[in-house]
Amino acid sequence: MPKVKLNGKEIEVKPGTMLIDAFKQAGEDIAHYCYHPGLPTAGVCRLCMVEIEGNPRMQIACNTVVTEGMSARNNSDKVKEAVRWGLNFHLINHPLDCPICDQAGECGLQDQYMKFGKYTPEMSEQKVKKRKVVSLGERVVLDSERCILCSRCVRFTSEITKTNELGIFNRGDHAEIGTFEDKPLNNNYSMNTVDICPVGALTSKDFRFRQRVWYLKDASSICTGCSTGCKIRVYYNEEGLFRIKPEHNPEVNGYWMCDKGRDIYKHVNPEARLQEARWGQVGNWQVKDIAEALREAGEAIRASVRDSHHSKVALVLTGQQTLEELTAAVKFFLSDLNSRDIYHWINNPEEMEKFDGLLFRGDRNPNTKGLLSLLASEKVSATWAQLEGKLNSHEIETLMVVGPEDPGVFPDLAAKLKLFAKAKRLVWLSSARVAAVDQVTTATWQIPLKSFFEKDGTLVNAQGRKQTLRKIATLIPAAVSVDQAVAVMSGREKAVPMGKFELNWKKTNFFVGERGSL
Amino acid sequence: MSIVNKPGAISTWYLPGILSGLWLTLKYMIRNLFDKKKMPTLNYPEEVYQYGPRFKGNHILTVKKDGSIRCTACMLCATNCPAQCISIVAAESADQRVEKYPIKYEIDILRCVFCGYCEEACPVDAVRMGPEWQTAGLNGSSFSYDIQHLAYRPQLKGGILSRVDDEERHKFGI
Amino acid sequence: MFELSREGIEFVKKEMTRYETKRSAVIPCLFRVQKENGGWVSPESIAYLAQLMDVPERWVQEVATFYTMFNKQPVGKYHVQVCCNISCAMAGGREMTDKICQSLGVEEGAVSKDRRYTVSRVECLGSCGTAPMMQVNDDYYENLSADKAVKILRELE
Amino acid sequence: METKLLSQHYDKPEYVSLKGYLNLGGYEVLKRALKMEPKAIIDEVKASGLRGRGGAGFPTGTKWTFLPENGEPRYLLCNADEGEPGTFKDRIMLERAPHQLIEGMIISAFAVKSAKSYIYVRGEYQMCIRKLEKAIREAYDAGFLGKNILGSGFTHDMDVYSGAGAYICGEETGMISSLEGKKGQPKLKPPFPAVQGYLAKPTIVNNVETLAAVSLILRDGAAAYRKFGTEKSPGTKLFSVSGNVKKPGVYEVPLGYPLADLIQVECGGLDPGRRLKAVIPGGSSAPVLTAEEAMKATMDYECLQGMGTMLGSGAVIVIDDSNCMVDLLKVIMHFYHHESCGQCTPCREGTGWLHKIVHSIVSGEGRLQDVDLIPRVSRQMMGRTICALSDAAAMPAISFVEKFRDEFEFFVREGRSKVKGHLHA
Repeated sequence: MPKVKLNGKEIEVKPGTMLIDAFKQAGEDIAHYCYHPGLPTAGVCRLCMVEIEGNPRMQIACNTVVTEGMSARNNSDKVKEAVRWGLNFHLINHPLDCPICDQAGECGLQDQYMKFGKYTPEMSEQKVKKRKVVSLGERVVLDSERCILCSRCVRFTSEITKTNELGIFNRGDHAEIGTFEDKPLNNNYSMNTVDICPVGALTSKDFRFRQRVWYLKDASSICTGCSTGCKIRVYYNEEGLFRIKPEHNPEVNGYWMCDKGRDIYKHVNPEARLQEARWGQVGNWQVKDIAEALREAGEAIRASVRDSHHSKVALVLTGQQTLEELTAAVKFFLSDLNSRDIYHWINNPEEMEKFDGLLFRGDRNPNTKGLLSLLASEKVSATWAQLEGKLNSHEIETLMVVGPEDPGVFPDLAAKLKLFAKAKRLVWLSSARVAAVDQVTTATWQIPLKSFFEKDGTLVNAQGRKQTLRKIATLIPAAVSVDQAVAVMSGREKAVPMGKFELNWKKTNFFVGERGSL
Repeated sequence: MSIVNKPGAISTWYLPGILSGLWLTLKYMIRNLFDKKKMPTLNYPEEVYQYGPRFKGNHILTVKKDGSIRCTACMLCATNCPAQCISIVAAESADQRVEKYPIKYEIDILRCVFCGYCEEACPVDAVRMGPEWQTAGLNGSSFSYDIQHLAYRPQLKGGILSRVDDEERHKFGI
Repeated sequence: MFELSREGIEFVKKEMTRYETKRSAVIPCLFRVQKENGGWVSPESIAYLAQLMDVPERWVQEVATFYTMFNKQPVGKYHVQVCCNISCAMAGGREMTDKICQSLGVEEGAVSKDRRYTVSRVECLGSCGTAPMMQVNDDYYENLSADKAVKILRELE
Repeated sequence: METKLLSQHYDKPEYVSLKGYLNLGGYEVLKRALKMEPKAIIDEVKASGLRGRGGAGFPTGTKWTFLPENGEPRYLLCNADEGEPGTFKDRIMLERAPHQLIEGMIISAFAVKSAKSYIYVRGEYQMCIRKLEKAIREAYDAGFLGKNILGSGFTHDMDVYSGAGAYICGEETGMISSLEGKKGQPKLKPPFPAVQGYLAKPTIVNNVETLAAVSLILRDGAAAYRKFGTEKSPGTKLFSVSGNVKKPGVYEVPLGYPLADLIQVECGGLDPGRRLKAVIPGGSSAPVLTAEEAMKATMDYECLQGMGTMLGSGAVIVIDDSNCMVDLLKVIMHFYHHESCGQCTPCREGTGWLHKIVHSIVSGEGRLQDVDLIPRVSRQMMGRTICALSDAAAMPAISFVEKFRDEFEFFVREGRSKVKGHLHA
């Protein structure tokens, strides 16, 4: 472990650490744009200048490996001057776009100017004009005038996705990023280029102009878009959820996440949600108090068991809920009802094992591994064919289905609902509002569930890693988690703790300057 | 050094205070009765006081030369507003040179404290505080000013031109 | 739609194995494409070459836009490049360019009406001892004067 | 006095062909060299004190010893991407004596144990490329290249690669990028090319003149080579003289030769009636010398460095009093603005900024503070970037403004050049 002295602070770092990382580790501010720990070094922004003892020339910290006894500083006047001028050079051709730029508030140029810049601009000549509002496919918008040519996005597409869409064309101060002939940047990881863009050159079409970033609060969570389980950061305010960005987790996703995962906030927002408990069937739905609905549903299930000497109930589970919820549901059937009719609904069997080699998996349930191991440990071996047989022969009286959080990844949803409708009564628990459920012809209770945003729990990803989900806020007051629901259904509890709409942070300035590094 | 004059014994009696107050009222009543010209109050609404030209009253959204709204929906005014009375919804403009513009810009004038911070925060001279101050209305909704009212109300005679012009800015290479 | 000639395709195939990496062949192949495309590289020709070489278009486009010898705009039959760098500027290279443009009736950088000439100012061509000079397509003409240059250009077939 | 070592036979047209070259004693050194130990060749080059002739003046023998010891494939690249304004010596060498370079390269490749070499020629030199390709074919046919050269067991292949018009490809890592088929953007150092160069393999990059001089050193021995030049700058060097002299051209003189003599004797002095105003001694990126300084200068690395400028590629640009320095700086700044590869911010933005400032002065819109701004911006560009192009743009800008400040201030104040009758005023 080499010991280094940075700005007089002595710290110990891992061998092979880059000096810039050592500075960050020491808690010292160091300006930079082009350096990104997840990408190969480019060394082109020339901002992370440091003075290394024994070297008369200033060096860039992002291309210097620490050595034992190295002593470096970046708080000398010489370095400060270099950084100030480095920023000056970055800004002379940068447009004064901040009022309409989505990046404003979390912009590298703004943050670092406030930290290291603060000079009087002296450029009085015309700026170089470049192209603005160039659409690059479905998700990304390019403004090459704002670009500072740090080449992060180019390195991302050439080294991480290896799709090579983006390049820097022309040379000198006319250099521009772009794709060949504005071809769309439609790979499944394109939005990472927006994340790593330190300025507003690449912006997200989905998020564009919807909120100013300082109005957004953020919290850490786990992506439920597929079984990889990337660590994410959710951005929200009183108007709902607005975007999702990846957070660094070296064990799972590194610095990245896929574009599909970024859409999961859409089915958390109230407009996509089942807002209250309902009872009825097609054409005749009644809104019910959640506790009452649960009590009724529970009685119906228990009645089906009581009335018959062999089980007339069945439970259908998906890999979309947390381990705790699934366990509660399974325990309810095994111990309370003494039924082993528990089935795993596999939404896309032919794609379950697919993997794109980077992050995205064909199994689009966050907790399939957890569900499988739970069923295996409880020695539940019922197959889907058995359920189909029982339903077709109308053997099942009450069917309880813990449905999907994201109906979009269940292509067989309508077909499966037709099958479920063969039961006499259906208890449908789901966080999503599914139009097909409203068409069900059998007596149905619709119980609103909580989304991943609103509950604590454990998810087991495809690697078998247990990851903890933390509750961030409540959006739907009536929604319950499966374990809360089961507690009432089994008769152990009389009521559920009613949630309160908690997404009531005022849209004030959360001063994102402190939100994090670039 | 400040000198504190402790109240004397006489001022602890309330009667002299009441009498001197009543005397003042009586004095002005008599004066106003006989010399109406010197009366400082106005008979509003028959008479209206003329404020100075720099008076900061009701908001105006300025317009560009082509009559479209100058505001770029940067939300700096809304962010800066201590009363949180401005709400803006931005949208993407079909004109690429404009890029972003507000489809909703509302000021809840009942919450407004007329501090002028919005005007100060605006980077493009899009919101100004004008000379009007009569904000009477019949119901709650008439105190919520929308774009139509803020930019194009009849008093503004077609809109106030913003000092910041995009064409000029492009010419100077900003 | 641009396509290389049969010899051109063969040339590309050969260049792709000539160097240690396929990518090295991008520059020589682009020269070939430029030659066959009438002196400039069009976006279609770049797309075509990228497909032929089985490399990302971005590689070819980056190279084509980075180097000045690849013309991104159509040029005349004779691409006249007059050096206007320091030694040539001192010897009157810039005045010579103006004179040439004037005499040939062509705007700098544009193609003349008869599609014969494109005149452009370029940086040092390594002929400083014999300034002023110009390059017409691949050939150097040195020790010029404005009149001499115009005469040479007029006499080109 | 001109000392023709390298350029001894440049005036003989037959020297271009293999036959003529052999008749004049060509490839004799190669035959001898192949019998030597590679280490001995490196030692000889080291002993000669040969310094890189491309611009940086780094000792060649030392550069060769940077190669790692293991037997990885390694490359020898010849830098014939001569782009520095004012320089045209390499072109003369390639046109008049391609075999001289090829021989030097085979010997150098043998010394550094490289099996493959490339000559990277700038794309505009089409004639040189044709001549080189022909010469290489001849060398292959005569058995000087290919497998088992002259029975020595040494195998070497050589190829020519044409650049496509980018000054930056004259920088060694820029050239390597270009040779890899990418944009010619310089690479981050470390790792240095001798460790990870072309295709991340150890690579040696040398200038045309340097490689040609290697065979010369082996022919006469290091001691004989050291007889020319100065202690620290031994040998002779080709100087490309251009500008306002009677006989511009390439002259080979020993290092340490007085600049005044080079101008007055070799080049026949200035045009009658003209006075010397300034001299750029090492290509457009070298800081300018005033007439007084130029008269005192000798052409070697140390003296010029002592005067705050550099020998560079040996391109002497003579400027007489008919030229306006503001105008010339604009020409130079336009060049660097045009040639910056756009990778590092200080260079990309700085070169453009400098050009714009000088341009606005020349077009009569300058402000007096701009005159100070030029050196201030320039100083912040120096030593801040991956390669030296930023310095190359900054150095002349600083020296022009500092040494000819009156002309700049006059231009700003009066809106015209101080030089009477100057056309671009």
